[in-house]
Amino acid sequence: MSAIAAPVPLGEKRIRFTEEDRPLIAFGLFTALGLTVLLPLALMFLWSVADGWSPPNIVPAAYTGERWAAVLSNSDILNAGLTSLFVSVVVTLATAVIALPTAWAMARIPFRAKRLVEIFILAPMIIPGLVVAVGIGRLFLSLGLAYSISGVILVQIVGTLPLMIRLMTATLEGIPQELIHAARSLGAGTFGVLIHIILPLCVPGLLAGGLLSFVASFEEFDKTFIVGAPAVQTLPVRLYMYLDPYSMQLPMASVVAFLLLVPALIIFVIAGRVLRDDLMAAGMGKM
Amino acid sequence: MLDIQNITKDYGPSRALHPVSVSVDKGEFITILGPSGCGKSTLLRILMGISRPSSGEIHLAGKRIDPLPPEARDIAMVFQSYALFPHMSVEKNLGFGLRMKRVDKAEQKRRIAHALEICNLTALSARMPRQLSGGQQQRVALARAIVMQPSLMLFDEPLSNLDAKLRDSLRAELVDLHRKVGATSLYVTHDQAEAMAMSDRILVMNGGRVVESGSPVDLYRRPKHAFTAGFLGLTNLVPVRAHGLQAALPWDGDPVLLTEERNGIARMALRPEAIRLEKAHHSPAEVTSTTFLGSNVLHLVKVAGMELKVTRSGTEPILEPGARVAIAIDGLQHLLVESDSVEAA
Amino acid sequence: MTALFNDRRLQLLLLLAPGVGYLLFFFGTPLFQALRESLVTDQGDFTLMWYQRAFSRPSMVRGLTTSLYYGLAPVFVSLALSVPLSVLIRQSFIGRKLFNGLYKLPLAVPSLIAALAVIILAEQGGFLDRVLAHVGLSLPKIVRDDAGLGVIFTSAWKQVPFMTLIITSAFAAIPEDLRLAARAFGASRLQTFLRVEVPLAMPGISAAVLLTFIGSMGSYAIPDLVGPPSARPLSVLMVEGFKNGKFHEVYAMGMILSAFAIAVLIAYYTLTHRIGPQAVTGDER
Amino acid sequence: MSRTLIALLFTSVAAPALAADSNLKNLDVDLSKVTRENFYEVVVPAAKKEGTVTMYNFAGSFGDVWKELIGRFETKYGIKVAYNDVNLDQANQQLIAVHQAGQDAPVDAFFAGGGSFPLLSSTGVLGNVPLTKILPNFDHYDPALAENVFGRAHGGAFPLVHLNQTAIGYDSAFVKADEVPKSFDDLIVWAEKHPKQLGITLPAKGGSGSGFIYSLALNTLTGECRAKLTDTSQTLEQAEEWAMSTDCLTPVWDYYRRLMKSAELTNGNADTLNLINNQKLHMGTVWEDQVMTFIRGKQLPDSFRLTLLEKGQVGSGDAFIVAADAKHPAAAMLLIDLAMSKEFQAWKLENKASRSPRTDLNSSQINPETAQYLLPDAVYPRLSTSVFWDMAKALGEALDEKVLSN
Repeated sequence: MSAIAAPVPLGEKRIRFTEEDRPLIAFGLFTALGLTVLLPLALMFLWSVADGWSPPNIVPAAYTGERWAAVLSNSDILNAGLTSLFVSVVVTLATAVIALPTAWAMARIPFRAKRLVEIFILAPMIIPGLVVAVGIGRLFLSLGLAYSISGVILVQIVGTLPLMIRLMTATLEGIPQELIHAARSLGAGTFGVLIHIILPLCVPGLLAGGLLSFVASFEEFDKTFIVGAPAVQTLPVRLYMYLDPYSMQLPMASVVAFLLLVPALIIFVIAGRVLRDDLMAAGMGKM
Repeated sequence: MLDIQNITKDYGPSRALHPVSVSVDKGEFITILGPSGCGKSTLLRILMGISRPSSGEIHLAGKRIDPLPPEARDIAMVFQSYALFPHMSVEKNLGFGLRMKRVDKAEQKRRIAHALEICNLTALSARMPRQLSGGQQQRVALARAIVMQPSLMLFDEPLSNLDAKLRDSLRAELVDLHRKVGATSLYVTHDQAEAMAMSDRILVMNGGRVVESGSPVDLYRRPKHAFTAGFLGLTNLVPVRAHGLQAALPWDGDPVLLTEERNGIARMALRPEAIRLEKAHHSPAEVTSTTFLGSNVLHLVKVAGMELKVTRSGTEPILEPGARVAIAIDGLQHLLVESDSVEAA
Repeated sequence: MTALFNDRRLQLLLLLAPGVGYLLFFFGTPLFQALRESLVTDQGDFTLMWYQRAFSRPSMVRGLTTSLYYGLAPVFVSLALSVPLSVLIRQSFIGRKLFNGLYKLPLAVPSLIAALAVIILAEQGGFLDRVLAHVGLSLPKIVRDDAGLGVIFTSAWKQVPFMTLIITSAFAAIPEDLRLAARAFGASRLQTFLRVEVPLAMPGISAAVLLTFIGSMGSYAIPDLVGPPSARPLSVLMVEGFKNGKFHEVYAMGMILSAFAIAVLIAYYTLTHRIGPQAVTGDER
Repeated sequence: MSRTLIALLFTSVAAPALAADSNLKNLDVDLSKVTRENFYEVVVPAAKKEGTVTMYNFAGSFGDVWKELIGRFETKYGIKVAYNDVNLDQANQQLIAVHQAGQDAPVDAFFAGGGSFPLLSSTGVLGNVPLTKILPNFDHYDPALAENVFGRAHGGAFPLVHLNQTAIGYDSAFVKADEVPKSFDDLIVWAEKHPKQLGITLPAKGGSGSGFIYSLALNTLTGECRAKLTDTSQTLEQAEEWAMSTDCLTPVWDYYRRLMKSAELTNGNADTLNLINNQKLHMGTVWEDQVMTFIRGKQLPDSFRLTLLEKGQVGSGDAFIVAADAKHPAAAMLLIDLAMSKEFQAWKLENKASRSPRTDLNSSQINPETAQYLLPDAVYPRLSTSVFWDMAKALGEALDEKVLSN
């Protein structure tokens, strides 16, 4: 698997055909990126510090730090942030723990109904999460999980589990059987093989799956809103309250959006370092 | 037919290819031989049109082709990895280039059928590449090139992914096919045996330069450079002092007869099979190791501070290590040219 | 006990239990519940009324078509952007590495923020509109517009990096030699792309298409925030219905939405199998 | 002396009925014994024992109002308040679901939309407490609201603590004084003269829109049709059925069809205001109190003004209620009591221009700087009419089917 991680060897082809295009391509791509990604983020920041911003002003006429001060001194939003973090961490860990044995079975043990099981595991990626969220209400009520953090965690795992199982299955499939035989011949027991061989080799997959699960959970709105709100307030739920067409408040929404973005972007930067594109693509791209 | 004139290739400040000039006649089978990194792949890419030379010109069939993109060149290629299109059947693979060149449908059919037949693939025409063995895939890759009837066929180490036995039989097939098809061919390899067995002419490359070129026999028997000598089979590089048609060896013994008159200090590439050993109890030369190889035996002989490689027929008595031997040199030998102290007499 | 544990079937069941069991319980049960509830009246008698209503009420019928539209249109837009983008980022250019890191940014940006960004940037009287007003132009309505452009752009904004990532790696998995071979056999760059690279990258591309289609078809927040006030997709109608306690109707809509998704999946499988399993080798490693 | 006797007599007579009615399952206090006079004596200790109270607020623009109240409450009683912004419909459904499952409610004191009464009371999630009768601070409460809300009897359990009014808002920088519409007919004429500059909130997405459609229907319908429109004894389902099938509403649909050719349908109350702020619209359907919030937040220009159309637009209010399954009902009552205190209501009036149901407070106490953004005395309260929210909701849904989806 790692062999593909290396980019296609940079042949002279590129040099040959793109010599003159290069600055143009770079300029075009970075301009597009700036306009579509960085500009909106910058505008969002301006909104969060704007003290009124009406046409025809292209930049706000006056600025204020009041909203940031208000939000940062407001325990509700900070609590929502903590809830979000807590939920995401638990979801990520639980997803990994639940996914591993199943992924092992899917990767390593041949059995007859495998195709069927595989499709079933994929199903939550296919069925819109909203359907699950509205359907789970009665079950949760009877279990006493409705409108609780546990309920939100449980329903979010439905969304993160399929991807994690897929990623781990792909990773485990990539461990050569010889390695396990070799370890056994060198005296490692089942547990030793697990600890010394399998888990270390799973790390890239676990990291990829973990990061994706974390981001997915951290930004999850639809299901959390239906299952948990208003008792459980995560940052996306808070953000929705400020974006809600009933009572939209762009400045406050922008502040909360930034609070929501910061951890997501930190994760993203980490992900950029430890994640390999192919692994992400393998988990998400192959159906 | 193919005329490569002073092609160079620079990557930034480093030069991957020093001026290379080659000219290939129609129907000739020429091999570019060299170790990896010698520049042969660069040359190949330039010929294909994937890479553009930093200077120089290439003419093919009277037309300058170096500024043209690959698809506009009348060249077909056989890849080391076969590079068969996995989503096309054998027949479709063969037809790909013809479709691209908008060859008439009936003509396409005829040519494909012909190529399938001469490559012995007719029965496999509907198969997908992954349903074929390595040897079969290689034959498809070959047929795909043949079907184009190109002015020039390029081969990029096409046999190196096959096991030894298959390689030998395919090598023979290839030679046979070349005879049948008669296409001008440029074959790139690092395998000297392959080069010698197949080529009309071999171009030896090293360090981005063409070291020398010539027929397999000439290059083997009369290499002008130590590199050529060393790359084409086993050899002993022996320092000698030339004087007219004779050269004195660094150990006691009869001088060697030379092919042409030379004077001065030089090196000589002495093939292991050109050295004869006789048991001689008081000789200073001593056999230090003996390796039985079946058809012949390889001895290492220590003499005058050197270790000579010597092969003897497997039918001769085997000399045990420690045996004292006398050394004699067969036939006319020839001196390498690179030594600057050598001058023509 | 040990013997029991060594029984391979039991072992398999034990291993599968956490993942599959979890999904059976927390995914299967609610789905089944929703299906059952969509087929009964308030009194618990069997009825197809809710489905009938979904297919006969103008707003619902419009919801159906709008859902499909919001599923498909962003996919086409994203595809049209992602394929050229993944071709471009294979080239080398100044700052390629930086770009490679940055273009994935939207992957980490929640769709709520994407919606906020689109509102701020492109709504009526928003930033772009104001900038254009300075040069005497006006921005056409693209947020909460009747054609749902705002929804399409927002969904596409979220999808392009994801799609590009998958398509890029699908392309990267194609051996360089195949590209060269196509060129050597007379195919132009475009022909090589269309006849060799695209078919070989197809499994990756179609998986990306499928996932993004389902994602944007089922999304609630984006159409709710940047979609037009009327012509609401099923997802929005579902949440509205849910908030108003019309559960049977909501479940019926949910089932219809799921049926769509499953139909698309089946279509995908049939299609890829018709193209032939060999096509899948494109992303085999 | 005789008055207390009568009061005692009254309470003793009413007590059994109240006790039977009370559905506050977690309340330790015997409600039947609680009067305005002994309220603090009885309830404060119980509330302190509960120690905390959870409140929901459905109105996004009211956050800072409740912050103020919570500050005062926590200082005064030392009882912690857990505050949540919620989506009204969703919170209602949550209460119903939890109630049906027999569990405790996640909320104690709920600031809920005035239109929620029929739903909350019929599903049993509304705490059946005669708040207006026993909370001391309700002693100057508007008698018209004390027992009834929008034509329904609530027995004091559903007290509005804030009054609001749907209106037509416009940017006076663009709409000249003589152009300001005075009736629904004027409005459509203005819209046609200024295409795409009038914003009508989609009824399903905001009360200013459903208030508008109900006001329009009130203005258009006569006779039996009008009687049906205002018959508050109908359930939501009955209202929906009628709105879907009746011919009475044809003129309303016609009005909308004509209006939609020149007006913009907006995505919510806030969307309308936002587009006016962006100078894309110059007039729209709004809530008076939300306008105030937006002006304070500099999300609307200072030139923004309000008016009401002949023959009236609906006024409403929002209630502060105790959930039947509340875990901290005593503290919830205490919080609601404080919300109706004269000091807080006066603060709310002055700072948020939020009108009060207290009879001893009126708009003249609003400072003139603020008053210019409120409805002028010429139209308010003269043109404020009562609303039947379930019917308004039904009209909105029917509008979707009859006009918007075609």
